[in-house]
Amino acid sequence: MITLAELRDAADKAFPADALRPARDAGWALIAEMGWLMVCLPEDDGGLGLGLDTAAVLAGALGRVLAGAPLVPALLGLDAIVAANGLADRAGWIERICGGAYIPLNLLSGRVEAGANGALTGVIGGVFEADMASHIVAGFGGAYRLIPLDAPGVAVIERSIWDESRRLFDIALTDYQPDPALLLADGEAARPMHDHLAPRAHLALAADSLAGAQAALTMSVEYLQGRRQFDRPLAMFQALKHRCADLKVRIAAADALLWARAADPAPVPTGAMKALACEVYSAVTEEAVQFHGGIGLTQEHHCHLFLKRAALNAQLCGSADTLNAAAGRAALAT
Amino acid sequence: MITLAELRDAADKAFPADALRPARDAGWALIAEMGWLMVCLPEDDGGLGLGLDTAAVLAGALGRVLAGAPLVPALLGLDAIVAANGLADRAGWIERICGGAYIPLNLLSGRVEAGANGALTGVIGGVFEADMASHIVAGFGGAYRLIPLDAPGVAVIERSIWDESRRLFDIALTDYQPDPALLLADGEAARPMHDHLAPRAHLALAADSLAGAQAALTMSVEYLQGRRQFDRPLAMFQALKHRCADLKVRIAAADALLWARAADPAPVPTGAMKALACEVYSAVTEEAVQFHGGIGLTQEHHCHLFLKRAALNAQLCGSADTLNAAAGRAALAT
Amino acid sequence: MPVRASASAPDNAPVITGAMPLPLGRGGRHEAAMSADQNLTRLRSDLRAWLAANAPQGWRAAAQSHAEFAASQRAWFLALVAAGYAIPHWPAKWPGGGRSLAAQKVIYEELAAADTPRLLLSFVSTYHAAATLMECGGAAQQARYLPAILTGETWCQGFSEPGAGSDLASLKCRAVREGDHYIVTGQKVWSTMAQYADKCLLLVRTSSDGVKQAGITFLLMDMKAPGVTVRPIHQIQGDEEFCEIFLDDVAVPVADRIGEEGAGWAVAQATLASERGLTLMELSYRMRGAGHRIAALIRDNGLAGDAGIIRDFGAIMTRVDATCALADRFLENRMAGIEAVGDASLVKLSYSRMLRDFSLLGLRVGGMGEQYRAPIVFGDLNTGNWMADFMNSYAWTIAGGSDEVQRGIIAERMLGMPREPKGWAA
Amino acid sequence: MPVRASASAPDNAPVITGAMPLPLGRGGRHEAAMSADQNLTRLRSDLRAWLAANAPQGWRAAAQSHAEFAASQRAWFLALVAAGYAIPHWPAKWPGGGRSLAAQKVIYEELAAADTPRLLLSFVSTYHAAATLMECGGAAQQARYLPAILTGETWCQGFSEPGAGSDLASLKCRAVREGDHYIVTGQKVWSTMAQYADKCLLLVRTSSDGVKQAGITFLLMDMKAPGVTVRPIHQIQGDEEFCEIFLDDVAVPVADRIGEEGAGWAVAQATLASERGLTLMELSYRMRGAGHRIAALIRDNGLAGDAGIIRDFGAIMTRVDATCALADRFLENRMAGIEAVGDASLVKLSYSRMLRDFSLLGLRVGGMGEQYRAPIVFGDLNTGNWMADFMNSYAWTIAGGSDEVQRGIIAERMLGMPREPKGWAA
Repeated sequence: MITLAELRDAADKAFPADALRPARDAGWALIAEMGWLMVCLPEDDGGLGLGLDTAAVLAGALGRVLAGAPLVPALLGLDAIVAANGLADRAGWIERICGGAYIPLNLLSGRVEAGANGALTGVIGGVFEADMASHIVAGFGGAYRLIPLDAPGVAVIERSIWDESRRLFDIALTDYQPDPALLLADGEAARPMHDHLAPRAHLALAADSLAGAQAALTMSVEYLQGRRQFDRPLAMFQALKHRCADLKVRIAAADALLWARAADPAPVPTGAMKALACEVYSAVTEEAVQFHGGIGLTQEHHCHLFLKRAALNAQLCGSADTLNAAAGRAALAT
Repeated sequence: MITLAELRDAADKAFPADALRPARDAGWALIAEMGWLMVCLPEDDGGLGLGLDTAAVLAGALGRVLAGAPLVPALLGLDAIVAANGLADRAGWIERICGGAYIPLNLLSGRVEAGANGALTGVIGGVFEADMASHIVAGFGGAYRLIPLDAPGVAVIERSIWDESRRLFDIALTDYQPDPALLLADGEAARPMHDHLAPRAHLALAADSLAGAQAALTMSVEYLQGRRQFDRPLAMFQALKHRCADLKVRIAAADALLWARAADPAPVPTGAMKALACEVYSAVTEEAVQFHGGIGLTQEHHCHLFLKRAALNAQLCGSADTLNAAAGRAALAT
Repeated sequence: MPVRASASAPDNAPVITGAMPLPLGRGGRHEAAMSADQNLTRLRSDLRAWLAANAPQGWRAAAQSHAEFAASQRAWFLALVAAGYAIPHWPAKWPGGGRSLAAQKVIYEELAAADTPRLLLSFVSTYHAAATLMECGGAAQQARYLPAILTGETWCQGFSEPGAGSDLASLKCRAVREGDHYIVTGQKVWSTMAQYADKCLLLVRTSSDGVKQAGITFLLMDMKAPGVTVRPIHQIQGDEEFCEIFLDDVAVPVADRIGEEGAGWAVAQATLASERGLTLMELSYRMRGAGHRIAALIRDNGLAGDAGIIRDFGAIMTRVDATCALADRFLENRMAGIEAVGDASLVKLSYSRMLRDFSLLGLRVGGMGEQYRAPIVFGDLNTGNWMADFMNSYAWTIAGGSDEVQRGIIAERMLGMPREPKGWAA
Repeated sequence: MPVRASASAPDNAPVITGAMPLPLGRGGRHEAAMSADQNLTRLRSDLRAWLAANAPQGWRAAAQSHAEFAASQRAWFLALVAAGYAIPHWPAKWPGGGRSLAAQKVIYEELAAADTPRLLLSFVSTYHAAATLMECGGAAQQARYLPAILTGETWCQGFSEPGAGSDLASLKCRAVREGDHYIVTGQKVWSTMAQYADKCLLLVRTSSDGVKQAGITFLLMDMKAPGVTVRPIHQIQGDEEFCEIFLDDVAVPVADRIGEEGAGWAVAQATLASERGLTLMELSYRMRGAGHRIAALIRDNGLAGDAGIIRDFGAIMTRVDATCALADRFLENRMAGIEAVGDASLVKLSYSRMLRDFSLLGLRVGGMGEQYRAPIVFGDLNTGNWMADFMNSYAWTIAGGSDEVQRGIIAERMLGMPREPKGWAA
């Protein structure tokens, strides 16, 4: 087996901090080769059965370098299939995924209606890198199902997004006849499936966000150290130092919460934790562009890529407004 | 007549900036002597008929020095009487007030119920310096009425408040039989009365707040100039300079809005303007205590008095949450 | 000074003494002022009528390609020139010139209220180039260049350099005199709309002796001259409002020098002082005018019943009102000649933070919808493409004296706090 | 390093290589760790049982006069001494001592969870005085002073001075040796609970030569000695947690000097390092425990349906959770010996800002109700008297190294940004 620290070292070597935006397909191949999809897979299913903190370590390693390789959606898709005990050929699906087949979960909601004949029409949003997927795990309308992307009535449509580090797709269904054998959960089983996936999604997105935030802060401090104005390094200006320090505090607190939840996600909902992580990511990147001055305004510098990824992360699997309200209601009820 | 600039000069001389917390009764006598209650009174009623900006100038002069003399409640009480055209002996009331009789408006809502015989029981909050009042103008339950404080069933109860610069009272009614002759407005007339008084109240409170905010910032900058640490004046630390500058910007913008509304309050509701002014006052005083360090924590320094007045102002005539929501609904409707 | 009550004051009225120096309470306005007011009212109604017939429609949709944007900017500028509204700040001998600052304010208020395109492409020409030529240029230079502005000759500014940032005077672009030409080599950056410019206001270093300001010379450069290369800067939201200018042995005639050699820094101050506060007023008004975009998004996204969103919307729009009021007050103080040191920084900083927060509210209300990349509107700030608007707001928090520079000015020159020490031993 | 799949991995599973150095994934715990865990579990259950029977009730209502507050603090401390929970950080030879940091953490967690009074009055005694005596004191000093702490002898700290602020080493309080006494004259300030103290840890200046740290000497002073005057500082919320101490020719025996003359600065560092991060963890937990006060206020004031309030409450409680997690992590890193420079500042700053924001939310939700002055609870931080709590939060943003000082430490020592220049030419 492997410790968390070893995994972190391995991830750092596979996706070194100074090589931003590693090529998606090579990154995905590396992920598959390293066996990262199997890290959290239960031992009974052929995996290592490690905790959610390992998934967070890997998500962070990819977030830090703005990777396009879609490990997070893939792990969530796998989680859904693992949790679908009644799925026909469940072991086969797991085997194929661990072998590198990409079957992501959608990270935005769908607007799909069922026709009289049970055929589905509508749009499922938030599918990352769908061009490399054979199927998706689609959660919408109180059910989770596998959908083959080459089935009749299924169209894969790329959506242009501001985030330049990833590619996002809609899956459009037109009178798509769902295969009952590919149903993962519906009715009463859909809620436990959601509650199983939600903390995993929130932890992974928070890890992506906080690793990105730390990278953006490090990049900013380095820039301020190197850039001189009025005959001194910008990093010598106390107002900038204090703003960097405040950002560091916010990252540290959100990061501590992330790892506390990753070690033990059970006691409370994780949504507001993810919202906090994304709020910190946005705050850090907003300041990072300002710290970089003119060059931060241009596409010649990488700074804006963090800003854009932060903005998208904030919308995935629940916005801050939604998630904080849920946390507030929960806190009020206790 | 008198210009705004002259009035400001006169107010500055009457309540000089370096004499904080002038004695209430002497201040009130000075206000009456200077004729400040007549400044906004219509010429037909024997006043100068000047605009609301003059009332704001006077309110600011008192706010700046944390005065206890209750000009603002008095002006609002007078405004209500002036607008009550049907009031018996209206001219007599105006005459007595301009002669120094203190008849304040309540600046917090009342919880009063009417019995079967029309007698009133309950509490009217937010009456400043009621110990020097003969009557109050009480707005509650869809009506405005004059209430003599020595009438049967009327009790004047001082409430201990954090703000040490003013004294606040409840008026408790117990089977109080209101005098129909002292009714200023009810039914359909109460709404116009409210809409007449609200901008006047909001402008005056905003003026009190922003003058206090500027005074607290000035006091802070002077402290930072004089206090040395690590072999230099605190005012030389850039982080503190930038925070002072940000506060100055916030004061300047809120102040510009105040005077724009004071010159022409008609076009939009003024509540959110008051909320902004109080938000700025609170922000400045919160920082002011921090800038003062240890001494700011003690009652030996005046800094905290601004903090406390700011906190109370924020609750008078509508909280920020209430007033901003109203502004948002109004902006949404346009 | 106590105020005097009217004669009808009762006997028990307060003791009243003192003088009554002015006839009326509200500012003591004179006949002349009344007449000026009437002129402004007429200007406003004339302009409104003209705009009703002539304001461009659908320009935002058109301004989604650079070529169409530039074309529409040129056409709108020439229309305003013809109607006499393009150069109200020029002297009276020019068509539509000679207007008071109050009249200029009316014009920009109405242009904003009618939601016309901002005059972005011609801005450097009618303000910076014109002021430089009028205040510091020779007669021949004025005759050559000023009329051409009104027929569409476009200027850009070559002041900033990479590595200099807010420390403008440390510029390095080098000019060497050879006969009746200067040979210029170096690089400029953050030059607004330089890709469309015909001419350039250029600061160069002709000497490295003495303080860094002393060796700077001011040239008028032809952007079509050999050795000039313009490269638009790809901004993070996809616009290309700014350019880099590369200068490789560009020959500029000595006749196109403004002022003496080495006196360019003073000329540049005149250039930069030419805009007198109208821009931030206009932009603040335009922001307020764009409030309906957030309102519509709140309704469209089903958030009209969300107490938190509604409250934040109300607070933001109130702060926008305050930003407008501050810009108004600034202009009024300028008109009254009572502007204080640092006032301009208050307005700039207030606006730039507001622009950021305004776009952030749009981004929040828009939710995921704002993360899909939509076409941007070139040269506009409150377009309703909130992610683009948010990123574009950095142009105001960084350029033209960053927020940090403005804070320093306010703290030091307005609040009287000590200046940043010059001789730091690190 | 790729990870190895289990033997049941299918043939088309990814290529797997590499070592497997540790037996188990989640940290490779040993038998000893398992045993320590069991001890902690037993400590926790024992303490819970004891607290269920012995935790003081109604102490907040009692702690509204100073005398009752001091009496209840003394009684509670002595009860904890007797039960063996008061000095877990002392060596094992003391009753209840010799506990690991993990065990100390358990104790403070449970004391917080049971909502017992904070150990404010005895804090300087059991941490600062004890550490100073144990690490730097002589045998006679230890014998005289350490046992007395457990019977209730109370210490205060005489470090800070007016005018020094965060620049502690610039202290001026002067001690002159006369025979076998030091004669001390000067003033101390911000001395917590000095009005109840029997003894004082005193920093004095015995020399003005050399760097300012070099002339400092550390004395143990009797607060009942002639010439000692204590004046409580009236805090803005009405508490008197801090005092001024005036020293007028106070004679302190040379036998009560800790360390050599002039070596006091190093002793003071040992004093200040004695608290190892438990306080901020305990306080963070107590803040989280007080969340129900805001929840109750939301319900009582009819705001449970207000989307904005509910959302802000959720966000604040999440940040409180994060503050707790950061304090936890800090302690865990200390236990693991991997604390980094600046970590303590992160925890302090995170907590102090959170305390401010937490009380501000209470103030907002409470509305006008919070503006009426209500009795304060001495020595408590999240009392539900939100205006008092808000003002009390400044004790954390200003004292113990202000927020500004912490930011400097984080920027310089953690982020590696340049230090504030020493030789400023203004």
